[in-house]
Formats: sequence, C-alpha cells, structure tokens
Amino acid sequence: MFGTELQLTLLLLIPGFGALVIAFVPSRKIHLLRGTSLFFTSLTFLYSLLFFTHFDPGAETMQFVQKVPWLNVGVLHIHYHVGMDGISLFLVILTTFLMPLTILASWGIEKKVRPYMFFMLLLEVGMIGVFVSLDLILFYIFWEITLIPMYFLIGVWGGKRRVYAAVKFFIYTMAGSLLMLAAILTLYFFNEAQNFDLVEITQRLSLNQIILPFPVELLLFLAFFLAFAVKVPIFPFHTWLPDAHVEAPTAASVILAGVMLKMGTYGLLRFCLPMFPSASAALAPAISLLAIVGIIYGALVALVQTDVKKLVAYSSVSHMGFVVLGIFAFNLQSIEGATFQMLSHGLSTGALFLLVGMLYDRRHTHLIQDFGGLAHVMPRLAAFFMFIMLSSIGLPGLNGFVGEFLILQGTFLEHAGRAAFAASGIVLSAIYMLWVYQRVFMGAVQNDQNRTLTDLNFRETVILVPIVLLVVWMGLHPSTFLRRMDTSVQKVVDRIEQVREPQIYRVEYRGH
Amino acid sequence: MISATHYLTLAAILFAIGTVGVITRRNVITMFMCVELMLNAVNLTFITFSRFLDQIDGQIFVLFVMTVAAAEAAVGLALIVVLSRHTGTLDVDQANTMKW
Amino acid sequence: MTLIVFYGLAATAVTAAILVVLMSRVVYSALALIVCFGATAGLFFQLGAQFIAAVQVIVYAGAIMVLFLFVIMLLDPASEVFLPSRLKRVPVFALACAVLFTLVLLEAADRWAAAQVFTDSIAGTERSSGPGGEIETLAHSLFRDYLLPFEVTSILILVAVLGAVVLTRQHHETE
Amino acid sequence: MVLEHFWILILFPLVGAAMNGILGRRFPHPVIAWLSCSTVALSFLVALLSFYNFIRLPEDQRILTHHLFTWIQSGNFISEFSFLLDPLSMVMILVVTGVGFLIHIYSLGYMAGQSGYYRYFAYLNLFIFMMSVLVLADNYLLMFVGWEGVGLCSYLLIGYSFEKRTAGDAAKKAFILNRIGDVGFLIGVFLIFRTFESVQYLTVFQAVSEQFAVMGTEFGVLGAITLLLFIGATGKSAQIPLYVWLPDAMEGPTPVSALIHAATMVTAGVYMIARSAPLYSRAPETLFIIAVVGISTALLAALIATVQRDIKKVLAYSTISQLGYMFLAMGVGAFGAGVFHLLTHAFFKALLFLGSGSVIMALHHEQDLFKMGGLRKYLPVTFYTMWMGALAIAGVPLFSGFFSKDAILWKTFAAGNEALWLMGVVVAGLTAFYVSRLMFLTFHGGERSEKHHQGAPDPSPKEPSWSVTLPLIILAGFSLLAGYIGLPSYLGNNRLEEFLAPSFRFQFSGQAASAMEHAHLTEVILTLVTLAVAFLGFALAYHFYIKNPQVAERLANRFPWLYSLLRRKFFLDEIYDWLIVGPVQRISRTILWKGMDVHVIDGLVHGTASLMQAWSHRVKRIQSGYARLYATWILGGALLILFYYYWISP
Repeated sequence: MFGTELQLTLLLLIPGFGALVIAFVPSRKIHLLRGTSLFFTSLTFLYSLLFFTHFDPGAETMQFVQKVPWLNVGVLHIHYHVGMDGISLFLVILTTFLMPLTILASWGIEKKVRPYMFFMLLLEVGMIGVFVSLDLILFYIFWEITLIPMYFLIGVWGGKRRVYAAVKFFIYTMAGSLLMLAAILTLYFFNEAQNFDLVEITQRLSLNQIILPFPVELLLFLAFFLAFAVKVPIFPFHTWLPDAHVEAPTAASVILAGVMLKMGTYGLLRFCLPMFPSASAALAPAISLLAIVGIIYGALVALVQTDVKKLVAYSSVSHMGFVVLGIFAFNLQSIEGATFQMLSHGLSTGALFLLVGMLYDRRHTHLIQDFGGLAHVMPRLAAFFMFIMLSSIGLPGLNGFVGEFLILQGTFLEHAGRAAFAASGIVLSAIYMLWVYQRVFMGAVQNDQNRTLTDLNFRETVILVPIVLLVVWMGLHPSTFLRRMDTSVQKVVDRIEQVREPQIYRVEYRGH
Repeated sequence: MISATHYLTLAAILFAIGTVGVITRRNVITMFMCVELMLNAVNLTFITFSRFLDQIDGQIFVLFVMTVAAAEAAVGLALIVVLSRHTGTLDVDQANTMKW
Repeated sequence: MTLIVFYGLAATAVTAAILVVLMSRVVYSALALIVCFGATAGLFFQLGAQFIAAVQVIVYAGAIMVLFLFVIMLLDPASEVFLPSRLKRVPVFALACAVLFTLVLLEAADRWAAAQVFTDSIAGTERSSGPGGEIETLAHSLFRDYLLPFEVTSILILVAVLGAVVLTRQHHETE
Repeated sequence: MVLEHFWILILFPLVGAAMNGILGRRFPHPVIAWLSCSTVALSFLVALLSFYNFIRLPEDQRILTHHLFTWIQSGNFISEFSFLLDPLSMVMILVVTGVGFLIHIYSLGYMAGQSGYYRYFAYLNLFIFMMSVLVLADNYLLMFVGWEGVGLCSYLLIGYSFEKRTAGDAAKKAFILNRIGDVGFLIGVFLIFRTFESVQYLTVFQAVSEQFAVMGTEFGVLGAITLLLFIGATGKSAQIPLYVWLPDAMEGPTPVSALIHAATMVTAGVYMIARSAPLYSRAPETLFIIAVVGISTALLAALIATVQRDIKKVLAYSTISQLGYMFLAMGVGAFGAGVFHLLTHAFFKALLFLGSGSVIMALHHEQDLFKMGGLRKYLPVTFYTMWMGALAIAGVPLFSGFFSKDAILWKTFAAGNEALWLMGVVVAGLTAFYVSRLMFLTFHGGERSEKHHQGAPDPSPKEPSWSVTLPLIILAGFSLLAGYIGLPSYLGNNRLEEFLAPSFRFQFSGQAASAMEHAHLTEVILTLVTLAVAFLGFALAYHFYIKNPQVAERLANRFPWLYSLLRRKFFLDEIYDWLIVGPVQRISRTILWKGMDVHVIDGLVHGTASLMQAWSHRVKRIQSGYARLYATWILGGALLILFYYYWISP
C-alpha cells in the first residue's frame, strides 16, 4: 500500500499521529506541547504542498486515489476510499496552511493546553478527511469527527456563553447531518451495486443505471442540502454562527470560519450537484434567492453589530452567500469563482479573526466602542487590518475581487437580475468594513486603556505575513489556482448540462 | 359434569379479587397476601390446563411457581420488616419519596 | 357428586379470598388466606394433581403463611392508624378493572372451550393407571426435561434466604 | 527604444510606494521626500521620452500594446495585465505624471512638519501608480483595478489626518460613494462581456464598429452598457447623484485635493467615456443624458460655489462645475473638446488649489475667506500666479480656459442644443463671479485675519519656500500656454484634435458633419457673447466685494431662504442621510438583526426547546411515588393488551 507515489492516507495519519504524541506529552510542559503540535501541523502542510506540485491539472479522474475495503458487515460494503481533484486539492491545502498559523496564534491559551492541542490536531484530521473522502459513509464519519473537537474547543475554552454556543452549534449541525445519513442510506438501497462509492454512484446515476424517480431525488437532494446549508450557513440556518464565533477562542474561530464553512459549500459542489442534477436545477432559483437574501441580510445586519467578532461572522454569512450563488448558477465561471472565493474567504476571514483575536489578547473585549484611535498606538496592526479588510471587501488586485468578480460575472451570464442584486453586496461590505475600521482604528484615543497597548510582536507578524503574501499572490496571479480547477469544475458543469438544455451563453472551456 | 371453564372462571375470580386487594388495601402485608392469592389463582389455571391438555408440564410449572412464591415471600417479608422499622409505618402511601 | 364437591370448594375459596381483602385486621385476613389455600388444594386434588395438592398445603399453607403470621406478630400492625391517603380514585378504578378482567378471562375460557381443545370432562374417572402413576410421570419430566430450572430454583431459594438474612441483620447493626 | 517599454513608468511609483510604505518609518524625512519625488520624476521623464518618440511615429502606427501576464483566465473569459499606449492615453499619462510630479515637489514644502510623513508620500506614489494603471490599461477589467485603486488612495489620503473625526467620515463617505458608482461600472463590464465575449478595448471597439454600423439602434444593449459605465463615471467624477463626497474630500491635505480631487482622479470618468467613444457615439440616448447631467451639475455646483465661505470648498464646487462642462462636451459628442478642457482644467485648477494651499499655510491653516484679505502685499508670487489661474478658469481670452471652454460651448451650439449652450454661458458667468469673488476676498480689501491682530510673533504672513512657489509658477505658465494647442477653427488648426484623432477612429462619425462647423462668423459672435457674460460676472463680484462690501450682506438678508438654500448645499447631504443612511441603519438594527435574527429564527429554535421542556414537566407526573398507582397503571396496561388481543386482532 505504501508505494512510492503520494499517500493521501499519510496526509491524514500525520496529524492523527501528532494527536497521539500530544496525548503522551506531560501537560505541565506547555512549550513542548506547543512545539510538537506546531511541528506536526507544519509537517502536514509541507506534505500537502507535494500534492500541489504533483497535481496533474489535465486529469479527468480523481488523483492520488486509495481504495481499500474497510467494513464488510453482511450486506454493507464500506470502503476506505480517498482521492483528490481540482476542487478538494486547494481546500486541503487551505486547511493545512491555516492550522500551523492557528496553533501559533493560540499562545494565549494557558489552561488545559494538552487537550486543546489534541482537539486541534483531531480537528485537522477530520477536516482533511472530509475533503478527501470519496465514500459516502467515510465522508459522514469524518463530517462527525470534526464536530466533536469543535464542540469542546468552543465549550471549554470559549467566552461567557460558551456552553450555549457550543450546544447550539452541535445540535444545528447534528440535526442537519442526521438527515444526510438517512439520505445516504436510502441512496444505498437504490444502488444495486450495494456500495457507498461516490464516484461509482455518480457514474451510474449519469448512465441511468440507478433510476431515481424525481420526487425521491428531490427529497434526497433536500436532505443533503439541509446538512450543508446549516454548515455554509445559508440564510435561515445561520443563527448559530455569530454565537459560535463570539464565544469561540481565536484559533477555533479561525478554523470555524476559515475551513469548516467551506465543508458546507464543498459538500454542495461534490455531492448535491453531481448526484442530483435535475433536483439542483429545479431548486436553483429558490436557493439563489436564499443566497442573495443571505448576502444582503448578512451585510445589513453586520452593519449594526456592536461586537467585532459578530460583525465578521455576519460578513462571512454574506460572503458565503456569494459562493452559494456562484455554485447554483451552473456555469464554469461562476463555479470556479465560487471555489476560488472559498479559498480567498478562508484566508481573509481567517486573518480577520486572527487580528480580532490579537486585539482580544490585549484588551479582552470585542466591543467596538471599547476601541478607538488604535492606529496611533498600534500602527502595524492597523496596517495589517487595513490590508486584510481591503482583501475581504474585494479590492481589485487582491484575492477577494477575483472570486466575487467571477461569481457575479458567471451569474450575470445566466440571470442578469440576480447578479445585479448580489452586486449590491459589494457596496454593503465596503460600508460595514470601513465603518468598523474607522470606529476601531481612526479618530483620537479616548479610552486610556488603549494608550498602553503594545503593537504586534514578532510571533504575530510571522502569522500574518504568509497570509498577506498569499492574498497578493491569489489576487495578482489567480491562474495558478484556476488552471487546476478547470477540468474538475467542467465535469460538474457537464453533469448539470446533461439534465438542462444548455443556456444561450454557453461558456465552453477550451482545454489547453 | 365439570369442564375446564368452571375451573378457569374460578381462577379468574380469585385473580380478580387478588388484584383488587393489591390495589385497594394500603397495608403492605395485606397487599403481599393478595399477591400470594393471585399466584395461587394462576397455579389453579396451570393445573386445569395440565389436566385437560393431559400434559404434565403444567404441574411442573406450578412447582416452580411455588418455589418462586416462597422465595419472594421470604425476601418480601424481610423488606416489610426493614420498611416498618425504617418508616415506622406499614402504610404503602407513606413511602412515596422515590418520585420525580 | 364431584360437581357438589367442586362448587363447595369453589365457594369456600372465593369467600375466603373476599375475606382476605375485606378484613380490617391483618391476622384475620391471613387466616382467611390459609382457608383459601386449603380450598384450592382440594380443587387440585379433584383435578388429579394429588402431589401438587399436598405440596400446596405444605408449602403455601404451611411454610409461607406461617412466615406471614410470624411477621404479623413481629410488627403488630393492629395498632396502626392509617392516615387518609391522597389517592382517592384508585379503588374505583381497581374495581372497574377487576370486573373487566374477569369478563375478559371468562371470554377467553369460553373460546378455549369452543375450540374443543380439551380431551374430555373430568367425569370422575381416574386418568392414569393406579396410584403413583401421576407422580411418576411428574418425577420423570421434572428430573429429565426440567432439570436445569429445578437446579436454578434451588439457587433462587438460597439467594432468597441469604437476602432475607442480610436485610434484617444489617438492620441490627444500625440499632 | 524607450517607447517599447513605456509601461516601466508604472513601476517606479509602485517601487517608491512600497519602499516608503514598508520601510518609511525608519527613513528621515528628506530621504522619504526625495525617494517619492524622484520616482514620479523618473516616470514623468519616461512619459516625455515616449511622447517624443510617439510623435515621430506615423499616424496609423500610434497604437502600442505591451502584454505583461494573464491575470484572470476562466473558460473563455480572459483578462490580461497588458497596457495600451495611444494618443488619448499619451495625453492622460503626461497630465498625470506631469501634474503629479509638480504636486510632489509642492508637498515637500507643504507637508514639512506633519506627522506620518512617510505614510503621505507612500499613498501619493501609490496613487500615481494606480492612476497610470487606469489610464494605460488595455481592457476594462484592468481599468477597473486602477479605478478602485485610485478610490482607495483617495480614501487613504483624505483620511490621512485620521485623528480628526471629520476626516475619517469624509474618507469613508468618499470610498462608499465611489463604490456605489463602481458597482454600476462593474455591471457594465459584465454586460460588455456578455455581448462581445471579451473585455479588451480593441476587440470590443472592432466588434462594435462592425455589428452596430448603422446609427440609431434602439436603446438596447449598447445603451445599457454606456449608461452603466456612466453611473461609474458619476461616482468617480462627482456628478449629480454621487457628487456629495467631493466637497467633504477637502478634509485631506491641499496637495491631495489638488492632485486627486482636481487634476487626475476626478477626470477618470471623463477619460473612460472618451476611451469608450465608439460605444457612446452609437448610443444617442445616453449621450443626451450625459449632456443634461453634465450641464445641470455644472449649474448646481456653480450656484453653490458663489456663497461658500471656505476657500477649498469654493474650488471643490468649481471643479464639479468644470467637470460638468467636460461631461457636457462628451454628451454632445465632442470628445476631443472634452479632453482638451480636461487638460487645461488640470493645469489651472491645480494652480488654484496649490495657490490656496500656500495662502492657508501662510495664515496658519485658516480657510475661511471672510477671515482673509489684503494678502496682496505679503504673498506676491501666489497673488500673481493665482490671478493667472483665475483668469484662465473664467475664460478670459489668451488664457487656456478661454479656448477649451469656448470649444465646448461652440460644439454644443453647433450640435444643435441651444438650451444647453445657454446654460453653459450662464455657468461661465457664474464661474467668473465666484472666482473673482475668491480672489477679491483673499488678496484685496482690508486685512480681516484675526491671527494678524493677535500679534502673532511673526505677524505678517510670508511667502512659503521655493518648493511651493516654483510649481505655482510652472502651472501658471501652462495655464497661459496650454490653450494654444487647441485653437478654434477660425484661428488655426486644432493640433490636439489631430493628435487625438487615431484614438477616436472607431468613433461613429456618421453624424451629419454639421454645416455650422465652418460658420466662423457665428462662432466669433457666440464667443463674444460668453465673454460679455463673463465680464458681467467679474464686474458684479468687483462691485459686491471691493466697492461696497455691505451690499452682499444686504442682499443675503433680503433673500434669506435663497441664501441659506445655497449656503447649505441644497440640504443634499441632509436629504441623503435622512432618506438612505438613517433608515438603513434603523431597519437593519430593529427589523433585521433584533427582529429577524433574534426573535424569529432564534425564537423558533428556543421555542421548540422550551416546548420540549413544558411537555416533559407534564409527563413526569406519572412517577408519583405511590406503589399502588403503579400497580394500577400496570393493570391498565395489561387490560389494554388483553382487550386488543380478544377484540381487535382476528
């Protein structure tokens, strides 16, 4: 099994093994704990870069595939089946990239460091597992694995109302995913081949070897959609996000916003669209409406928040609204834009939460009115915050713009009205971000607690600099990412086109 | 000419009386005796069926029922003794602390 | 003739049972219970289960009721003054249930009879051959088919005895 | 040789901005200043050299493109980082780098003692970089990068002294209003791609000239595209609906106002329309809208400018009004005249702003006109140079303003909309009035500045250093001479029009070459009419503010409501706040956040939870602790089962 070529399983094992090692490190030695977890997460990141270099953009099928029969209980055949393609490659690298930075950012955690690090590494295993697993049950297992550590991270190391927030987060996601489990099982019964292999099921569905009557397909789609809608979050299911973010410690917040929201949109792209195309096409208008409402609603509510973290949480509701809009516009530009926006949102919102966390470490408050005129006191933090803010409101030349532009442009090709409405989201995002920047950083320093704050130290700068470089790289040279997504996104688009007559503005991918 | 129904009706009546006794009487010992009465009614049914179906198993079951009844009586009465010592009364309704 | 004997025994059993329930003094209800057991033993005898009738008299009437009387004497419940209990509606419900119960059992007995499941009526004939035949078959099946339950019940008795001793003894220490 | 690598002129300011931005804190002030000035000087030099070679090129080869790298490429959408140099962008880049260089020199003196010195010069360099990207871009998307980039730099520079709350607000307001315009622009770009499958200028203009050969197609796609792009232009170039940010942008340092809010950024909208002339010339409805919006903005701004007290606010409204003129020119299809006015306006408006900067500096940051006066003898150089600028803007013959403004008025009249011409003349009169009012109040009459009376250590305001006066003199020279490159037809050939011709070759020239083109006589008469009106304005201002100053007060009291209306800028800001900003905040706080999120959705969630609890309280009653009750329940259960078996199941 351990041939020369790259092992996805190894990518999962390194953090897992790290978690085990952490368990044996004596809890008194905090620095050793931090060191080992940093070591393992960085090792995973380096290893994931190998996948980036060895990735063949032209390949039609999944790459680095490993398939081993795992649970053969009577009639159930569950395989350990992992693989990667254009879409999941970058999400994995985003996860492995953010993890070391969040570990580095958790120097503020003093109590119970060992379980904290253990959960972080377990979380990483879960997240990578979600993005690489191609077997429905394996996906579901990893989906649940990510839930438990996040529950403890919020519940133990969180703020005042942490238990409420953790429980709300857990129940919201769990309720959604139970429906998904039911859908997986019903799908299993419709599938004579008696297995849960995603690739095979999609294959058989497209060749009509598995015949799903439309109402059944609709129900299955809704079940999957609900599980992912809670995670994304899409408009009506989003109320857990602000609470979870406000109460979560910095690192958990970064991971929650940076990666876990993408599990929802990734799920939509990997499971809902390919497996139930006609249902997705039928429900696309309704979902796009929800997305647009989410964009505008998220932005408007963010406008009036008094708590910075809640503001950033609502802003990610708005940004993820863009991603969903892109996915359900079903053409190459918009889906590639959506995938790209997932990456750029992960970076910019992750960085925003890191910065807010740094503010929290110094002032132990998130309320905007406690700050004011910090640019005098902390010029470097103000500069970084300005830069990340610009990337998040989509200033051209930075990463946010490329994603949003492609989404809106792709959606415009299909439905001009939708794109025009969603475009107002860009204005609103500028308004609330600039307003919060002005209230926190500009003006004179009134609160004298702010006068004695220290600027960014070396560790914090080391966290932020890679993100800034990556933001500029994604902004100026997005083709490194877009080129690798083309084939896999084109496959999803073709799958949808099978059930839908091609639109007037047929956006064809000229392979080169 | 006596048929099985005679015996079964008698057993039913005895059983019913036993049940009424268990539910209405508040004295623990009386309740306990009524339980014994119900058991006895059941034995009667067993013997009737053993007799009319011509199978011996009925009687064996009665034996087992009796042993169980004996064991139950021993432990039951010990509990009653402990109960009365502990709560000072034999009234079942007083011992209602184990509730929501 | 056997009919008369049956009705006699049945009447005594039922009245004894009613007395058990109605007597205010516990001792009298204990004695009524003994009478009831005796009547049922007679019925067993009539049904041809002589051994069971004997065991009934020995075990039930003899051992268990003696134990009851022993405990009654120990605790002297007569002096008990019962406070009005909060449960008012329970007796009415119980009576109604009892009546329903008997109706249902009767219905069941009729169905069994209608199904002619039974071989024949008692008609006073001795079924098996000579004295001891019935006990012989009983012994055979008890010690061959049901040996395991037999052993298990012996353990059960042992446990019961130990339980009773432990429960009451522990009490002594705390005295 | 330099010509092939014209695009390096963009890199210099970027390098300067990066160096100053990141390492600036450690550099001493002179190093920062000279670093940034030298980078802009270099790019100006490269621009000049490439202009020198550019002219020597024959007419048809005056289009150079340089491809750097592919930016976004997804499906058949391609947008590259590639630059285009043609006459139009040549003119613009010369203005941007030229005026930019002068303003950098000016800033050396003006910003001498300020804190955060490196930040200022870093942002200024970044602005030059962004503006050059905007001007030299060869596709709409790259132009949009520059477009938002300059918006960002104006946000940074207006909010430069961010301790002042008003500066922060003004910066935010500027960026948001620009953003609103930019969304319109963006949707325009989407529509362009949807219709022409590409965003490159050349391919789009080629396609337009083939597909839409005939004039007067119904409003259709072209109309929508041009209108959307115009919305972007109104945001950036401060026209009617979205102009309210420019007067507040005066919070920024004066050189910034001169560079960004007078010479370069605000002209981006005009440049964009000139660049997409082929599209606009085929959308007559939009052109008419542009003309109307332009002239009404000009009129409105001129009116407000006549009563402003703050010297920079007067100049800000004058910029808006002059931009209105440029849009009027675009609206009547005279793209050349519009660009010509843009050119001359850049010079004399920058001059006026820088002059007012030196006045403010001399009076220790006093900006109220009515607290100035009699500075003639203290600031001679500023006095003379500002008068040159004032005469140019008023349209006095021999000065550049005269030629460019009259070219526009003549083209408007020639294009047959006499009403717009008339309004144009009125605006010319008003311009003359408020400019001369400004000059009289600052330089002539009695000295009214309190600082002067408080006996400050050095009471008499003195002329600032050479770095301030030198740019003034150079700009004065340009405002005098710039006019001669665009002589009206009856005086000589219009060299600027000829130079710009290749950029407008795709333009739909199907308009009937109006017979009036060569009616020199009427043109001269009309020019004389405008001159008369301008002189009237001049005389009125003289009468009001020099001869008998109290006349202005009496007039103001006689029409108090009119005066306050103008004084409070037609209450537009208040209307915007009351109509849009206030309700949005109230709605989103009460209805959306508290209402929807907290009550409805969370209400539902908590509702189900409390329902569960209520029911479990009821059900728990069964465990009552009474053994006999349990016996009864058991009996009841047994009965049910028996009942079921004997009566229901067969």
